[in-house]
Amino acid sequence: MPYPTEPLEILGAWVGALLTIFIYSYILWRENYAFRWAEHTYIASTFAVAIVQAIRLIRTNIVAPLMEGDIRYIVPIILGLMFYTLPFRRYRWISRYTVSFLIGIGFGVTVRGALSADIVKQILSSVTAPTGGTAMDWFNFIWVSLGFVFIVSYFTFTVEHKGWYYFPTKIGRYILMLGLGVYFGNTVQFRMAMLSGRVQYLLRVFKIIPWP
Amino acid sequence: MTEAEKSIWIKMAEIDRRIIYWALFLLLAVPFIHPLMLPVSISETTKSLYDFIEGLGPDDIVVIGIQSGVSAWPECLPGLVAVTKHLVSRGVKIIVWGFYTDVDMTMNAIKARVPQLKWPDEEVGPGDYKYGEDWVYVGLIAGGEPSVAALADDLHAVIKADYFGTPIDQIPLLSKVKGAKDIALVITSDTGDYGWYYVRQWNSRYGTPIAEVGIAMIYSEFIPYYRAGQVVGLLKGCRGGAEYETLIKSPGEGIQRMDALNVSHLLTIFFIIIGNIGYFATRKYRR
Amino acid sequence: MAAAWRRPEIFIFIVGVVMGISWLGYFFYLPELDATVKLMQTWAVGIATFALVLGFLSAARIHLYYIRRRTPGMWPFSAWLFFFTAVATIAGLYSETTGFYAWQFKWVYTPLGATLYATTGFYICSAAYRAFRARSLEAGILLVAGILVMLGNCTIGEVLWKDIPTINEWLQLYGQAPFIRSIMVTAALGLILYALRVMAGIERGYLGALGAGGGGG
Amino acid sequence: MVGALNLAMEIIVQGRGFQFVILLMTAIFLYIAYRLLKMGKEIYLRRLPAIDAIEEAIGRAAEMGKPAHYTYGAGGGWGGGLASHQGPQVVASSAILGYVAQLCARYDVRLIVNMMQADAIPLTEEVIRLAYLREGKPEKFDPKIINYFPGQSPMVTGILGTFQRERPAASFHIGGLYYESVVIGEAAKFVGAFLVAGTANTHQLAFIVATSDYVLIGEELYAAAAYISREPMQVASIASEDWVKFILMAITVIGMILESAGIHVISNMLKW
Repeated sequence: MPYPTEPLEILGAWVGALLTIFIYSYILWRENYAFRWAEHTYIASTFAVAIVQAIRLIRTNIVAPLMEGDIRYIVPIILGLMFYTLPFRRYRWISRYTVSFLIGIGFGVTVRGALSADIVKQILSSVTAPTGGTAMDWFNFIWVSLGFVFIVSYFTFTVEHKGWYYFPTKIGRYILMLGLGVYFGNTVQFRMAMLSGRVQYLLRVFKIIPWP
Repeated sequence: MTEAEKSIWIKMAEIDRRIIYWALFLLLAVPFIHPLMLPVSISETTKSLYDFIEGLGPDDIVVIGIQSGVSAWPECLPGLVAVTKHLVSRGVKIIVWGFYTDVDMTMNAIKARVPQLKWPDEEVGPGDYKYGEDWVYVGLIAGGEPSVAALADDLHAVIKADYFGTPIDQIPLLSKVKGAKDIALVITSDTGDYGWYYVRQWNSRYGTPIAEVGIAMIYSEFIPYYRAGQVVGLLKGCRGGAEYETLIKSPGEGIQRMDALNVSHLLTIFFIIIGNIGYFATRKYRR
Repeated sequence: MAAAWRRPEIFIFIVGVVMGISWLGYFFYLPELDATVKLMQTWAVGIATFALVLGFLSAARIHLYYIRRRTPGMWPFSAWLFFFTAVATIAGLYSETTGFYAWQFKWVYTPLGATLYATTGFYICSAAYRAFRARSLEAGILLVAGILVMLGNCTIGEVLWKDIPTINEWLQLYGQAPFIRSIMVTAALGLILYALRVMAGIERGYLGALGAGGGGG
Repeated sequence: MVGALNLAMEIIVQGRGFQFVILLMTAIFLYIAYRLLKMGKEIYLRRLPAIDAIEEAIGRAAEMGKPAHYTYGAGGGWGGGLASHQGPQVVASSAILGYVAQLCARYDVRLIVNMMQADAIPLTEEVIRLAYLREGKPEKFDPKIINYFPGQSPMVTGILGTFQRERPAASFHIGGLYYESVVIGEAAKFVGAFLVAGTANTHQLAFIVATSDYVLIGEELYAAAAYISREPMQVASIASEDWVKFILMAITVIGMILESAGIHVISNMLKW
């Protein structure tokens, strides 16, 4: 979108740019009143957005299904209202019904996913040998699957990493470090692109470069 | 090691982070102000598209199909602009259309970066592209693979008028084109499946060469078509755009983004090396 | 003994039943159970919306405290936060697409989200400077792998050394695979054991003072 | 019994059988380990350096008269909150927060908590209130130490402000971390804070390893609660976890050999 033309839009572009500079003044220099003002302005803006969206969410997620006669939706309303007993010392225990309900779902659903995607699928792909692959395919197969076993051996707690058992755990630690290094290096690209995008925005607002 | 020497090494090992942040912040601004044109290795598929267009002239007509949206601009726009600049420099006739809803915005973005393209009401100087004769903008076309096929069979059956509503027979460039046979090259920019529609409906049936200027993800899926010769050129997202800009020696947003990428990575690696040198030089004192 | 409704066992029973239902619904072909789990998940989203108000109250409490106490250097900003939130919320309730709410959404909320995310660019650079020190063989592996991938991702790497792209590709496709796979498996096991401990009432942290009687957390 | 078994066999959803076996096996191992411990058998437990570092960090904060900072990160802040896929990490982290709060109460260190998981506020208050109760200072607990932010980026802004205004001597970010892991890690190091971080999100492990003094990687986040309490049943769960790990490692190695030889018994078992 090219350089804004109407005054309100130009003002907006400048406000966005100034707030960005105030936030970066924290990083490029140190915490200061300008940063603190930008911090509180941004947090206030996110509160406003959160409140407006929460009201809309309550209307669509809770009230609307209820209106359609689905009385079972009374339950989230009751459980939700039970949250508000927290500030009152005598009735605070009531809020634990809701907390227990949420924790139950959280673990219930996550364990299902963990068992299927994180354990069985990973081990299945670790055992599946390459079909008629080249030497490189076989090397990769052994590297990934044995590497996986070595790193898992490093994560054992009730066995002392000594004697013959020291070697798989040590190799596992090296392969772990390799994975961390690759992951770190790979993320630099996307994050630097985000930062260069912000620098471009600032240069455009302050008319140092054209905004086609 | 004298006191002064030791302090240099220690300084290298413990640089105040704000020096790193300032260096990164300023260096990231440089490519936008003055492109550094850091060397970009040219991949084979980009060179192949460049050579193909080098072989085209003023009596060839090329179609640019825009099927990538505004959100894909960072990856597709540099390539589209660079290819358009190359076509304009060779006087090749251009027809632009798109099956994507915000095709008009992409058209305006390309036009803002290729000043030779003129709208009907703009006056035309030497070397400029006169609307209707040198280039035409048809705008949004609806439909999926069937309408891509219909365009290849008989352009006039699908397109009744251009973006401004002037009927097709009053536009000299469009009246010369019956269908895929009269088109020298189709350049399609995709985030989705339209690229394959052009390959299946235009290339397999009429032999019209296709070139894909899409997002990096589409690149790997088009490699087999390139190997088979159906696709004469492939630009891999923003990097492909930077390579093409290097070939036509006109730096644009592709090179700016690649410069920013190179600068930020090289700076990070530079500080890592400095840190290690300082660390090893002063390791004696640490133990 | 505490009234029946306040005993820790009640809450442990709720967590256990809810977890049990979702597992049974998953492992066994019991469509109605699976349906109730999906329904409960939509309820959870609804409940979380109610919790937002708790968050707003606790934040308001802190900023009001600063204003009342006139904490130097903080209360003017807290007052400004209240003012801005109030004006933007009222504007937002009036209309989300025009007026001050839309303006601040477009020129404060959105750009600053990108601004904050982009701070990762600064910090990833200084983190690399500090962490990639070849103190030991392990740290050396971390360093070499990181640099190789960084060179591979930027276009200049290929110009410096021809094989960098192939090395980069191998590292990303196969080099890091064992690391990711092993963390997924071990983290999943840790999660399952934690869930079993919560179900068995060993892990009672979430009960707070009520759980003080029993063991755990 | 056999009838029930057949019934169960029929209605097990195809493809999820082995997953159910793993869950059952884990639960049985847990019970066996617990019985062994009850019979007085000693189980070796490798030290978890990050947990020992927590006491050291709070002690350091007490000496310097500076506060300690704690955050769950952004995980569990969207959608269903505690009921989302990141919820369990918030719950596991709250157990560690309880331990940190208890040490803060003991050494009179001011604790600052920044969080964005609204539905975890009651859980957080309960855990800290219990910690102060356990140290016999229930009146010292002040709910205002919990700062809520309605989003990831605003929370990061708030945390950056906290770091340079309060200058905490110790900072803990444990839970479902996202991009804030590198930002908070470096900003905390900039003010000289002692840093303990932990997450099960693989995409952030590289950054907490790079920026923190001590780290809880993946499973260690969940095992931390067992390490802190040292309850027999908790230690038993770590033991049973290891036994399952050894079985999975064996299955992988045997599977590799058999599959290479073309015998698909292991992969069929996994797919059962």
